[in-house]
Amino acid sequence: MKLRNLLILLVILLATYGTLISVAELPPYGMPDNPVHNQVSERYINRALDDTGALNMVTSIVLDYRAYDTMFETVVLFTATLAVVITLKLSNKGVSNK
Amino acid sequence: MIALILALLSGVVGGLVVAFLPQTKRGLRNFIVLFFCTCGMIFSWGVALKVFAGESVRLASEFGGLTFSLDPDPLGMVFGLIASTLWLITAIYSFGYMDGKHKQRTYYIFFLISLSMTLGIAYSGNLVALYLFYELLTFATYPMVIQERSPKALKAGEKYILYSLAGAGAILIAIVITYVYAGKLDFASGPILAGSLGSGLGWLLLLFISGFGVKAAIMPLHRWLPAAMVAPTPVSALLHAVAVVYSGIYGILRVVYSVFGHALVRQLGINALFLWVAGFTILLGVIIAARQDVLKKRLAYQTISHLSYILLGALTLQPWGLAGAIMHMICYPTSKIVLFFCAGIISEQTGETRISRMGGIGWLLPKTMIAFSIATLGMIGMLPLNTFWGKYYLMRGSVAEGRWPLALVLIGSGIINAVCFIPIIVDAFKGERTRANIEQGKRVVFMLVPVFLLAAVSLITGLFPGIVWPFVQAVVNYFF
Amino acid sequence: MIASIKANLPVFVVIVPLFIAFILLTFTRRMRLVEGLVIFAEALGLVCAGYLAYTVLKQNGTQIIYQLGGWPAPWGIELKVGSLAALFLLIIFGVCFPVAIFAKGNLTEEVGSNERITRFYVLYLLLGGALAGMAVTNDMFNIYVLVEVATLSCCGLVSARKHPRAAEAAFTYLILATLGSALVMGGIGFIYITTGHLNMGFASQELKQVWQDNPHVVWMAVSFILVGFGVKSALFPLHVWLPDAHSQAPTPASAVLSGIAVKGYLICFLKFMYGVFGPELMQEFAVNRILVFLGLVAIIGGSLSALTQDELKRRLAFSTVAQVGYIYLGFGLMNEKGLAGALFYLTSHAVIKSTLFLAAGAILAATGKKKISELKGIGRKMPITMATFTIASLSLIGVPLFSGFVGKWHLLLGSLEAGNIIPAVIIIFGSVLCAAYLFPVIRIAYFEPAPEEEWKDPGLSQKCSLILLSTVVVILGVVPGPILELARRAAAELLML
Amino acid sequence: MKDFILKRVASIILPFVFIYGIYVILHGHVSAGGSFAGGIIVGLSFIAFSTIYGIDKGRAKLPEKVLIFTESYGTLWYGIMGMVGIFKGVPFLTNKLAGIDLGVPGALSSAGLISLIGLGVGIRVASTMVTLFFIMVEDE
Amino acid sequence: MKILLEKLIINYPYCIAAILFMIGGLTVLTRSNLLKKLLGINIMESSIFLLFVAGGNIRGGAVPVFDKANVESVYINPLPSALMLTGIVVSVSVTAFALALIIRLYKTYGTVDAQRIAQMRNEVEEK
Repeated sequence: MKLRNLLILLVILLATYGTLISVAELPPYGMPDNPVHNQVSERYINRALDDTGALNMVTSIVLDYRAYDTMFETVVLFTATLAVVITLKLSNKGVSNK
Repeated sequence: MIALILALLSGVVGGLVVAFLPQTKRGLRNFIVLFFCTCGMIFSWGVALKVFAGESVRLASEFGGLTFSLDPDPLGMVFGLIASTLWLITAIYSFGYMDGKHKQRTYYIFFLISLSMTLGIAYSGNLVALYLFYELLTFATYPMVIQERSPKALKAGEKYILYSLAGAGAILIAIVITYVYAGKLDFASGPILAGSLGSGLGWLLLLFISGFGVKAAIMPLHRWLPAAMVAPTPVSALLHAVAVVYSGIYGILRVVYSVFGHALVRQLGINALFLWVAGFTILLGVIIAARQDVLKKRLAYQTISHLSYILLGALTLQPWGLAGAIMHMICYPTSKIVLFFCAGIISEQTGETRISRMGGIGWLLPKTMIAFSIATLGMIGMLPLNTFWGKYYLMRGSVAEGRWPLALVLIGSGIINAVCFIPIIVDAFKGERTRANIEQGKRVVFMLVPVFLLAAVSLITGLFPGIVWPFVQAVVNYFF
Repeated sequence: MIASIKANLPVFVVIVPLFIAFILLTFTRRMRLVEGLVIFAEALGLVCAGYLAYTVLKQNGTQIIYQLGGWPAPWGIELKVGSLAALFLLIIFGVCFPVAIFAKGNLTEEVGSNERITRFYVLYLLLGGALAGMAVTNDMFNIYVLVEVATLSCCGLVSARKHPRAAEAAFTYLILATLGSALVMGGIGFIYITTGHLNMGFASQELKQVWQDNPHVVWMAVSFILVGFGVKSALFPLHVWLPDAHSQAPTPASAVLSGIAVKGYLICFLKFMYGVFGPELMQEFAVNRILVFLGLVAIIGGSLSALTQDELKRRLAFSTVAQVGYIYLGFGLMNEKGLAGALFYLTSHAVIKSTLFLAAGAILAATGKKKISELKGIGRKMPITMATFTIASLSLIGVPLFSGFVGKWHLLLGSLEAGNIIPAVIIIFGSVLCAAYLFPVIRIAYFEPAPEEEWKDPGLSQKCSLILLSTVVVILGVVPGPILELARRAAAELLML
Repeated sequence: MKDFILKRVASIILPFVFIYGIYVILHGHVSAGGSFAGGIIVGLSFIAFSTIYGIDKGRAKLPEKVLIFTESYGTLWYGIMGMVGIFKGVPFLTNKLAGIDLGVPGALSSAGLISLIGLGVGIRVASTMVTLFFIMVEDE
Repeated sequence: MKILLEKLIINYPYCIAAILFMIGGLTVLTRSNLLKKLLGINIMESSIFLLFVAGGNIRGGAVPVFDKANVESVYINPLPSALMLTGIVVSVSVTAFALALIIRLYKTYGTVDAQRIAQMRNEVEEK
């Protein structure tokens, strides 16, 4: 067990080193001219109001531009509820017994 | 065309009919088995006449994006005729041998199905079909290997399956390489790889031959064959002396003459290597055979040795050598199966499997031992028997190839064969004839009829080899 | 009406199972209605998928683009139905439909009360919908969300069995799968921060220009995604969760998990590798060689560890690990034949493995025997079940005229066209090992004396689904035409030929 | 539970918490926050209620039937909102292009479907939280 | 090396995210306590959230809520925030499910230690 943990630690350290190297290569943090701030976010920022009529751009993205994602997000919640119920409600008494 | 399909189907249909027959109806079942084996033989003769008359009987269809074609040529016909004929004879023998044994129905089902598979191998017109039937033959013969259901038999079965599948895998790789190389897989239009030259071709040939060599029991790959001798005698006689091992030999002949073509193989110049492997197998096989005490084991090793005769003939790449190979292919079973059948009769009647305890057995089973001695002469290659001719052409081929040592190897192996089997006969007839003859009963008759039939065949064809010659000539003319 | 349905087919094929899943919970009292609805949903999905595949095959080359919310590609989420998507949709519903038939009226022992069974069905439908979404989507973050839906529903399906071991297996599965999806999300993050796009096409275009500036980031993204999806799709050294999860789940669940859930992650991985990074970058970073190597290791390791198992379901689960190796190998071959072979192999394995698991589950339910050595003579007592099992295993071994052979043939062709003999040898060795671990089952089932217990074939619907699946296996082997054609075109699309 | 102060304070505060949650849900599109945050606040008000007054009272307030109903149909609501676009002949989940009047930016009844979807999602999240809480707390 | 360090200091949020991620991974892989495994998963996911949100940030940027008071203000990129909203919900549901599984395992075995559970299960299967 101990040996296994040591091996995992070694691997994780190597991974950390690699990740740090690659993280250092990312475009500098918080600069306005990063590739992230391209025409995509431009449009989200400038035209969200006309496109969706929502002042809150995040809401306009969550519920309009990328509403499909959000639908699956609610599906994830639904799935989680089902999974929790099916995991914990082992007895045969029906749900709607109240 | 029709005859081809019928010949292929007769085995499978028979198997299905037997499968749906109740266990108890023994006589009816035997009759059905006999009937379908006869059908197989008759139809394959029908196909043979067409093919030797020179018309092509082709049947191709597309499965899974690959073309499977049946297109028998003289070589395949010879193999098909040998197989179907011997199948009938073995069927008669097994009526006697299997009588009173358990699990007869399973035995007969797969006996018939594997007839179809063997004929499929013989008639296959391209490598894919050959591979398909080769694979299926493995699965169809497996249940007969484990007929006993004893742990030993099961182990042998596992060995058999894994060896064969590994060999088939090597063949599959080789087929794919050939396909990538040449873009076609049909035998009909001359050798597939003819004219193409490449450094890898030698390795490709090696791959092919080692793949088929598993079933042909070339020396390093032969281990499954002695193990598979736990099967009942007819199975060992038919499958492990003739049909299954011949499918390997047949594959090698196909590869050498239809995939590469003798010109290309000679150009690659590696046939010498295989020649020496074959010679080595011939000698070593028979030497190991001489050291076996269990009769069937001895016969098995002798089989290994004799199969390499055929390889040797084929790999000399000489017309005479090929003629010898085909001749031996036709003649050798007539003696070998007799030996196996005699061994079966001995073990059935006296329960004796070890040679060292067979002293004086000749007085118990005189007819059997007479047939046994005839077959022994055949194995040695004495003149009045047909195997002499095969050996003669083989020697001629190897001398023509300029490899006279191989001729010496053949003679030597004949001598060791004599050392192997003459003592058995001598022991069998020594001592005083006190004990009574125990060759009575219907079973023994059923078992003796095929034995003498085959012995007679080997004598007649030995005296008049002209009977067999046309087939040989057809094959040789087809390839040269 | 019809026109609008046709126009919206790419999204309908995703949301039809979801909608039915949403309303299913309110019919808990009426079990027959629930089962009918589930089967109806899968059948409808199958029809939609079939029509999509037909359209894709008819208009060869062009792909159906569907812009959700009417927003064009870089801003909104876009669905793309090409040959790959059509093929995978066919696989999903072609497996889900028979499995749903199998599950009909067969879950009471393993799952429990009607309410639990209804929830099981809901999770089942959600899994189907999520996989269909993976097949059609063309957006990286959307793939992440769908992967999460699939993961949660898979774990829910596993833990639906009442046995405590199922909960344990589900927990391990959940933790490792979430670790995997966190890695995938990190990879997406790296790609997004360097390119600023979430749409695959745009991201790959952007990546082609910027990858020289920060190669380490791209390399890290590749490795994150490889490890992440490797964990989820049970790539050999990372497969530790799979045997428990797949052998502990209820029978239909394990069939679906082993059959298509793993394949879904494989398809997502394929999309990331070929759709985002693209063949050039893969060769640049030698990803293809790594994939081939990992595939070889997985084939050998999975088969060898399958040999050591005496529990039927565990042996099948380990064989899944080995077969996943074949698919990774095909992904790494980087030529059309190899990739098409891998995709066809994926298809055939989806059908074969679900057949095997269903048959194993039926045997387990009938006999209560887990071990292979205890199944003596089952072939005579349960002829239909064992016949389908035999067909499926022969196909998995790769006997000609069965579907496995076609896939192996193309994999061999691909690996030899790539000029590499070692994969070919390993493929053959793997199929010999496959025979070594599946053949004893058949031998014991048919050639050993049966005990006196009264074992029976399962009910009618179970028989029907088993026969349906095994016929599909044989048909795929004899006339693979359209499926093979789809696979070829998908390979061509991925390689941008 | 006989904690007098807690009950009184809760009885004063929780209604406002509830109302605040509704407010956050409804104003998701005009100010920071949104349906998820609001939904969780609403759910928390119920969770706090049933921790203070006991599970059974909480159950009495929200019987499982209601929860399952909101679970299923709250999720379905999203889909139905998406189908609006399809019925208008434009893709799934379309808002503006479906010709829905977006209203005055900043007004409560603006942004077309967004507010409706947000409402559904909020209710759904709240019910999910409550369900999870109930399931985990009550033991078999 | 020096350049690397400078870059790391410039990109400190990413750097923190990476380290957090690895800490989480170590926790998941090495701890045998189920709850600690779950905590590790949460740490990993929040590190990813940090990575995304930091990627979308602009120094001195304004919150992406449109206000008419100052139109010229530079808004930060709203997309990562929106994505992380989804991500957070996902991680919440995963956590809930994992907790449910832990509760069930605890009810069955009376412990939340993976190794002890494995031992007890094996003992059960011996019988």
